[in-house]
Amino acid sequence: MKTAKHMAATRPGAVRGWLASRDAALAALVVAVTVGVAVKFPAFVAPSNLVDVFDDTSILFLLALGQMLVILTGAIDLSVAANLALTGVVVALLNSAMPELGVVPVILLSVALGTALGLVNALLVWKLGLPSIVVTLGTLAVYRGVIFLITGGAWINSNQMSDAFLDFIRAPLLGLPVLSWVAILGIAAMALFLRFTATGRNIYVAGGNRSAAVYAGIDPGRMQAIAFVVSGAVAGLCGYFWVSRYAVAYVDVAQGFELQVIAACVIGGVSIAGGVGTVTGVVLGALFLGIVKNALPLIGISPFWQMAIAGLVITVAVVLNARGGRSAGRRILEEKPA
Amino acid sequence: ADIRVGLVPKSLGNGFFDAAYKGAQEAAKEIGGVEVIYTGPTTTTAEGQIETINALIAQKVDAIAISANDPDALVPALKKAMQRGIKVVSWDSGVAVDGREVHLNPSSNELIGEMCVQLAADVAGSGESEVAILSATPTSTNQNIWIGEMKKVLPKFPNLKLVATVYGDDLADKSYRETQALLKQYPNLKVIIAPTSVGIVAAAKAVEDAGLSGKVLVTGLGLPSELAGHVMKGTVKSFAIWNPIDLGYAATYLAVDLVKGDKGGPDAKLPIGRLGTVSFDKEGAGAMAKPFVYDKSNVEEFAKIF
Amino acid sequence: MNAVSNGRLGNGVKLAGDPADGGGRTGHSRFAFARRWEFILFALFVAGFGLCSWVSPYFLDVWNLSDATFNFTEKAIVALPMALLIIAREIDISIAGIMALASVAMGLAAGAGADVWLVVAVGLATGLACGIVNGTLVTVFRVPAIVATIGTMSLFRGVGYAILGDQVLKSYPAGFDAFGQGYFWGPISNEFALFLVLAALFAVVLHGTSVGRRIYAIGNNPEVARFSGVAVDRYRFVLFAVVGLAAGLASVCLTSRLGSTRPSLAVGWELEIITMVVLGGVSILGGVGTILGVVLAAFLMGLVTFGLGLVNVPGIVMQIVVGVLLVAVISIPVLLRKLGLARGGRR
Amino acid sequence: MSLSTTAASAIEPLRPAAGPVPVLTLSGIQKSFAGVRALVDGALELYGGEATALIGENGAGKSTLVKVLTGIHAPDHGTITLNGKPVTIGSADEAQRLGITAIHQEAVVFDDLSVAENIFVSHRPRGRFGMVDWSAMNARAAKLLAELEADFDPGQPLRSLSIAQKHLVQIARALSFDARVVIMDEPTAALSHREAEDLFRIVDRLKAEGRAILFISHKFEEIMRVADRYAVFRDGAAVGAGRIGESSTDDLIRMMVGRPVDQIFPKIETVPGDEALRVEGLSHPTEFDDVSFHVRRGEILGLYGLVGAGRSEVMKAVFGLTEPSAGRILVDGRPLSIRRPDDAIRAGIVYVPEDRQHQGAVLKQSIVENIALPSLAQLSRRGFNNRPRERDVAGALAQRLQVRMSGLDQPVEDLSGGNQQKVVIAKWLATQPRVLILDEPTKGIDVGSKAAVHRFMAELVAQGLAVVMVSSELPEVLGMADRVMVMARGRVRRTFTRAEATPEAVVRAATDA
Ligand SMILES: Nc1ncnc2c1ncn2[C@@H]1O[C@H](COP(=O)(O)OP(=O)(O)OP(=O)(O)O)[C@@H](O)[C@H]1O
Ligand SMILES: Nc1ncnc2c1ncn2[C@@H]1O[C@H](COP(=O)(O)OP(=O)(O)OP(=O)(O)O)[C@@H](O)[C@H]1O
Ligand SMILES: [Mg+2]
Ligand SMILES: [Mg+2]
Repeated sequence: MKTAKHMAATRPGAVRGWLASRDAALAALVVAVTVGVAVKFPAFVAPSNLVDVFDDTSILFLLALGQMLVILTGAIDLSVAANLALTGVVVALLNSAMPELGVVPVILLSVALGTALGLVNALLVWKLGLPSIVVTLGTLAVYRGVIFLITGGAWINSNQMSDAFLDFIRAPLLGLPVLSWVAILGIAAMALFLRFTATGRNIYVAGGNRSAAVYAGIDPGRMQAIAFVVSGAVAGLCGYFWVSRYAVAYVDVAQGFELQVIAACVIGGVSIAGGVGTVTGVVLGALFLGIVKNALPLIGISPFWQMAIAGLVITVAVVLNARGGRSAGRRILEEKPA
Repeated sequence: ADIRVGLVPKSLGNGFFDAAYKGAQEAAKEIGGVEVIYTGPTTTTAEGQIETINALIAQKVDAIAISANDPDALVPALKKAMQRGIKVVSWDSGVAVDGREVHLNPSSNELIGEMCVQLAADVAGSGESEVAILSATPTSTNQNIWIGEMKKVLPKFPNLKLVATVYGDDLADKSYRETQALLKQYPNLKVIIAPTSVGIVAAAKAVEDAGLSGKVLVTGLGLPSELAGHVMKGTVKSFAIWNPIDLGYAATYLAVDLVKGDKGGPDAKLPIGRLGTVSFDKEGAGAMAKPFVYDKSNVEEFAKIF
Repeated sequence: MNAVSNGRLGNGVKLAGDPADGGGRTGHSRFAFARRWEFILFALFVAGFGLCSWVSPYFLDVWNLSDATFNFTEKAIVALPMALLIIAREIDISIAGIMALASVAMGLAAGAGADVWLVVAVGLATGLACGIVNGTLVTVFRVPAIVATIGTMSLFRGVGYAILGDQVLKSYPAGFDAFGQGYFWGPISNEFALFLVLAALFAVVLHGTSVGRRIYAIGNNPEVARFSGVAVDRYRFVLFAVVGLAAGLASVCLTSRLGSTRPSLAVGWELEIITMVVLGGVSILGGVGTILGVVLAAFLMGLVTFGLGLVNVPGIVMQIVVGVLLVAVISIPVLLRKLGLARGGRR
Repeated sequence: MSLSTTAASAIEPLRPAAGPVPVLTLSGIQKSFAGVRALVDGALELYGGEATALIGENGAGKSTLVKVLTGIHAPDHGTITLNGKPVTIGSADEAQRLGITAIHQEAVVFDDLSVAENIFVSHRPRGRFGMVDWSAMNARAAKLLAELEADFDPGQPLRSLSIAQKHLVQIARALSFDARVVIMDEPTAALSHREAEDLFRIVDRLKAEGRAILFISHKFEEIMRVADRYAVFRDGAAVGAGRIGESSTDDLIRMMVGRPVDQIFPKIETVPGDEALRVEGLSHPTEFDDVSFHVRRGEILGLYGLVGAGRSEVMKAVFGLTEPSAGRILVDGRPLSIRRPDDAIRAGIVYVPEDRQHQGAVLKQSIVENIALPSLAQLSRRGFNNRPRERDVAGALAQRLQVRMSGLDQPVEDLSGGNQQKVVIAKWLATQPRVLILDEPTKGIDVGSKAAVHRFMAELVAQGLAVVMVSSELPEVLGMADRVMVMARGRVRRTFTRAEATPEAVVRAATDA
């Protein structure tokens, strides 16, 4: 891209700057963990396995990118996993009732329903100015409850799902499953959106300094609403992906997954206060979690230790991240001659 | 007036327990003057069941029949129920002796353990075969007992080599991922035994997704409705399960027996309607029947029921 | 209006205590709002109580109501210090993990033959230690609280799993059951009495002392508080430690009530406890909230759980009710303001 | 346009019959906030090619008027006419489209965005497919910054700039619009003398381009330098307007305050007592090096320097907010270890910070809560709140400092900038300090209040308080200080006695490299 090249040209320090950034530190960490696992279990770095890990992390990538938007605007969306579950159950029900419908209506419905659920959050946060953490804590409970109401708690199993419904995301395309391609597209789209569109930039503006955004003619509430709607749409789409991937839909689908999504964002350096965060960081954060999650069973860590190790690794990662994030700031004194 | 029986599943919405509820209703109708209150938590936690138990105590039900999420944690709450004159039966997944009068095992643990290994041996063939177990949560009582029984029986089948026991926590995604890891870690794996209805489905799915259908065989305990597809694809050749309808039927029958004045406790013998009688051991536990094997020949028929 | 302009046109100085300015009255809009919030909660509670007694013949029974308190007391015990922590603009979502780990520690101590008080001490100490870990991450390593405690949430519970595996610990000494199963006076259980005492204590600290004042200042603007000589990091650290300690205490009660320990204890409680605090009118943005509100919210949630349980509505439906309540209760004041006087235009 | 007050019409000069037509006219503007009447009868005319100075005491409603003009607040009543057509300004966006732009009194910046994006935040250059054109943005930003003689890069994150530099960015933002009306609300409050001069030259250029300027300031030298007209507000109403040349400063002040005000610095000659504070060899790895000074009871030490000289950093180290790498601090001759602000407060040293919004006052809390905060330990009864006593203390100080408020329970947020500053000073006086460090104490304060603050300072000093006054305002330093210490680039350049401290010498010490 011309602009990007131009920028790099005008700022010779850009590469060095990136190397010193937290994204680079995180990338190094991801590589280190991968290498560490590979030493114990070399097959982990076999291309086919890496493809598996990526594919397994795809849903986390997508959700984390949606969540990132919300966090960038200074809000938080705790309802993503509940939205995902509700949408997933609804499309699974649709599929079991009308298996001949095919994948396209399913995808459209999942995005539409997810968007609608996101819109509920958006309106409450925007129009009533309620704190997002409270709103989404509320809708999280409500959405899960609604699943119970429509299913009576019953499960929808793979034998009730059509082959088309199940096979779509698994279909290989140039060596990668469709699901992985969707994640890659999502990452690229989000990167372009945040860097090159006015709305994308205004998301940073709204979260960076709320009152200043108002002074600049940007409605921070509206930006939050947009973020919630996008996050909802992504969650809805992932609802389909999730039930298709695991071939089952029930009330507790993705229970507690919202915290992993947020963890991916914060490990990726998205500031919980808003206004700071990069797509690269989030992708690395999600990848980091995906690798840890996939590697622990592989290297034969006792199942009882897995949670403790995952917790420790997350904690260490966020501590390192917090240290890396401390900016040097300005200095008044000139460098002293040695 | 009516005898009110609280039937408490591990969690609501599980097809297995819904089938048990059907059986309970059947028993209620058969006996007459019995009302079944089917209620429970939506997640498989002991705390959730304690809230349910408290609500049932408050309603002064006559009996509680419960499939426990935790054999010990429920004891104080159920003891309180018994102090207030409520008869307590545990079924399927038991409660420690102090917390109930009788416990109804769907089958005996020995029989289940043996059955699982037998199923594995049947599909493994004659050569040396690697076997792995995919369980539910590491704290699940019946899972652990069955795994123990399996390990006791295994030496009788020298060609089966148990290489790993992993835990899918009865979560579809975790079970799926654990199975994936098993497949990678043990390229020669032949059989996966999943004595859990969530785990067996997830394992079958993972095996199919890895393109190993027919090469790696999945067996264990599961529901016909959930497994019919996998049986047809050949990922699962056969599996076993007792009839949950009968289980709910028998548990309700027992609860009513106790309310009507029959004594539970060691060495008792109680009638369970069309299923005959159960005899209880020193610990007050009794077995209903032995597990039933399902395969290509009968699975579709049962899939319509549960 | 005249009074105000006259007051200003005079030498431009507004005197404190001038009768026209309402200086003698205690409240300004923020407190009036908070009062209204508690009023809403109280009204909901009374309405719910009335409804339940009308719908279920089993409701108005002292022992049933006493049993019902067990559904929320342990959560409410943690909610009290959590309210202080959230008012100070921090949060701890590792509390349920702390409870699990504390319970495991108590189980091990009991297994090694510790007596009742030693077991309790181990539980409290474990909770405190976990709180200190969180406090250190936040104040020394400067990790934002929500981020730090997402990590420690898995860490604490994970350590519990690592230690205990598929074991269960249940050899608690005789007398240990008093904490979660004993009664203090009549139908008032020990843990409920403990909660009431703690609620009074926290109310006095938050609303009656300099400590409380500084907590509010930190929550409203930590930077200004630091510049004003408030040892902000020390307060934060102590609050995390107190929350950990309270989680340890709640774990003592819960473990005693269950009579056994598994690492899966109290799964998902963090969101319920935070819901309780927020429903109680504590602003998640810090600086606003009262203990009375939190106590009322605890009662209200306990009432909803118990009332729905009585008519055998599953817990998840009660989730819907609580979720709707949560959003409704915070939107009502906003909606009222929007419908009523359109105050101040857009800001 | 008619002005409501008779006093105003008496002062308003006759306008030539065929005078210029105003670009923007405001009349009868009213605005209340929850009962506080910020604007009662706001009226104003702005002319193309001319700068109009808006003057008034703190809380007179100047910034509120700016917010009405820029679409931040909707007026309750009144009309706005732009180029003869009545308009409503519904949002900040709309104001920009109408060609009205403002440098607001508060910092309106985004620390995590680049300088260039801060400048073009609401009108980023777009390239193909409506995509943000970063290279055009950086290039245009670089050009604007060059005009302001700013020595930083458009790509730099704003976080790395000093407060003064951030203010320059806001100025650049206002200039980046092709605006017909440019509003500057106390634009020089954070600028050094030299930077202010640059700004004035820019104002001259804007005037030459035919734009209308509204210039708000409490500094009369500046007003005389840049403005062609004036408009005076008192208590939310316009009380006078006219051409600058036709009224004297004293006239303007009388209109503003309703009475004459002494602008002389009320220096009371005192005999300095014992040494209260001594700082020896204080150093910091990046901010300052080998700073030594002392101040005695009954003495004011003025600390002058250009913005960014490191004065605040030294004071923050003395107050325990940052950790110095070397040096020691002695109070009453005894060395003291100050690790946190409460150590300093206990030793009787207090610090009134320069950034009242982020460091000075808890904006959402009431006046009394703010004033009591640092002295809770003394005001409480064994840790239990003693509200009546807090009210007594806060009320007395608020009265002493002439805080304009509707009551002690008013949130500080609702006060005007100057009155917020007075609350911050009051809260520190409540601790009954022995050494008072004031960092830019009268920044953004009107003449009347400034005199009140200065008089109060002088009285305190006469009672034996030791004061260190950091200020970038030369007249204030020269008028009030007994000795003047000058810092530049993190080092002490020179210390002058009152007699030696001529404006030329002091400025030379502050600027020489
Ligand atoms: N958002 C608000 N809410 C309530 N009152 C407000 C608000 N903004 C301003 N006020 C009140 O309106 C009056 C005018 O304030 P404004 O900021 O316009 O004064 P100003 O003339 O700019 O003063 P200064 O010179 O100190 O900046 C003050 O009494 C202030 O307390
Ligand atoms: N980019 C910035 N963002 C926020 N605060 C800043 C920034 N730069 C400086 N500050 C703080 O604002 C205050 C004023 O900064 P300034 O640039 O005026 O330097 P200073 O060290 O205060 O020097 P002086 O007091 O001599 O002007 C200081 O307390 C400083 O810590
Ligand atoms: Mg102003
Ligand atoms: Mg300064």
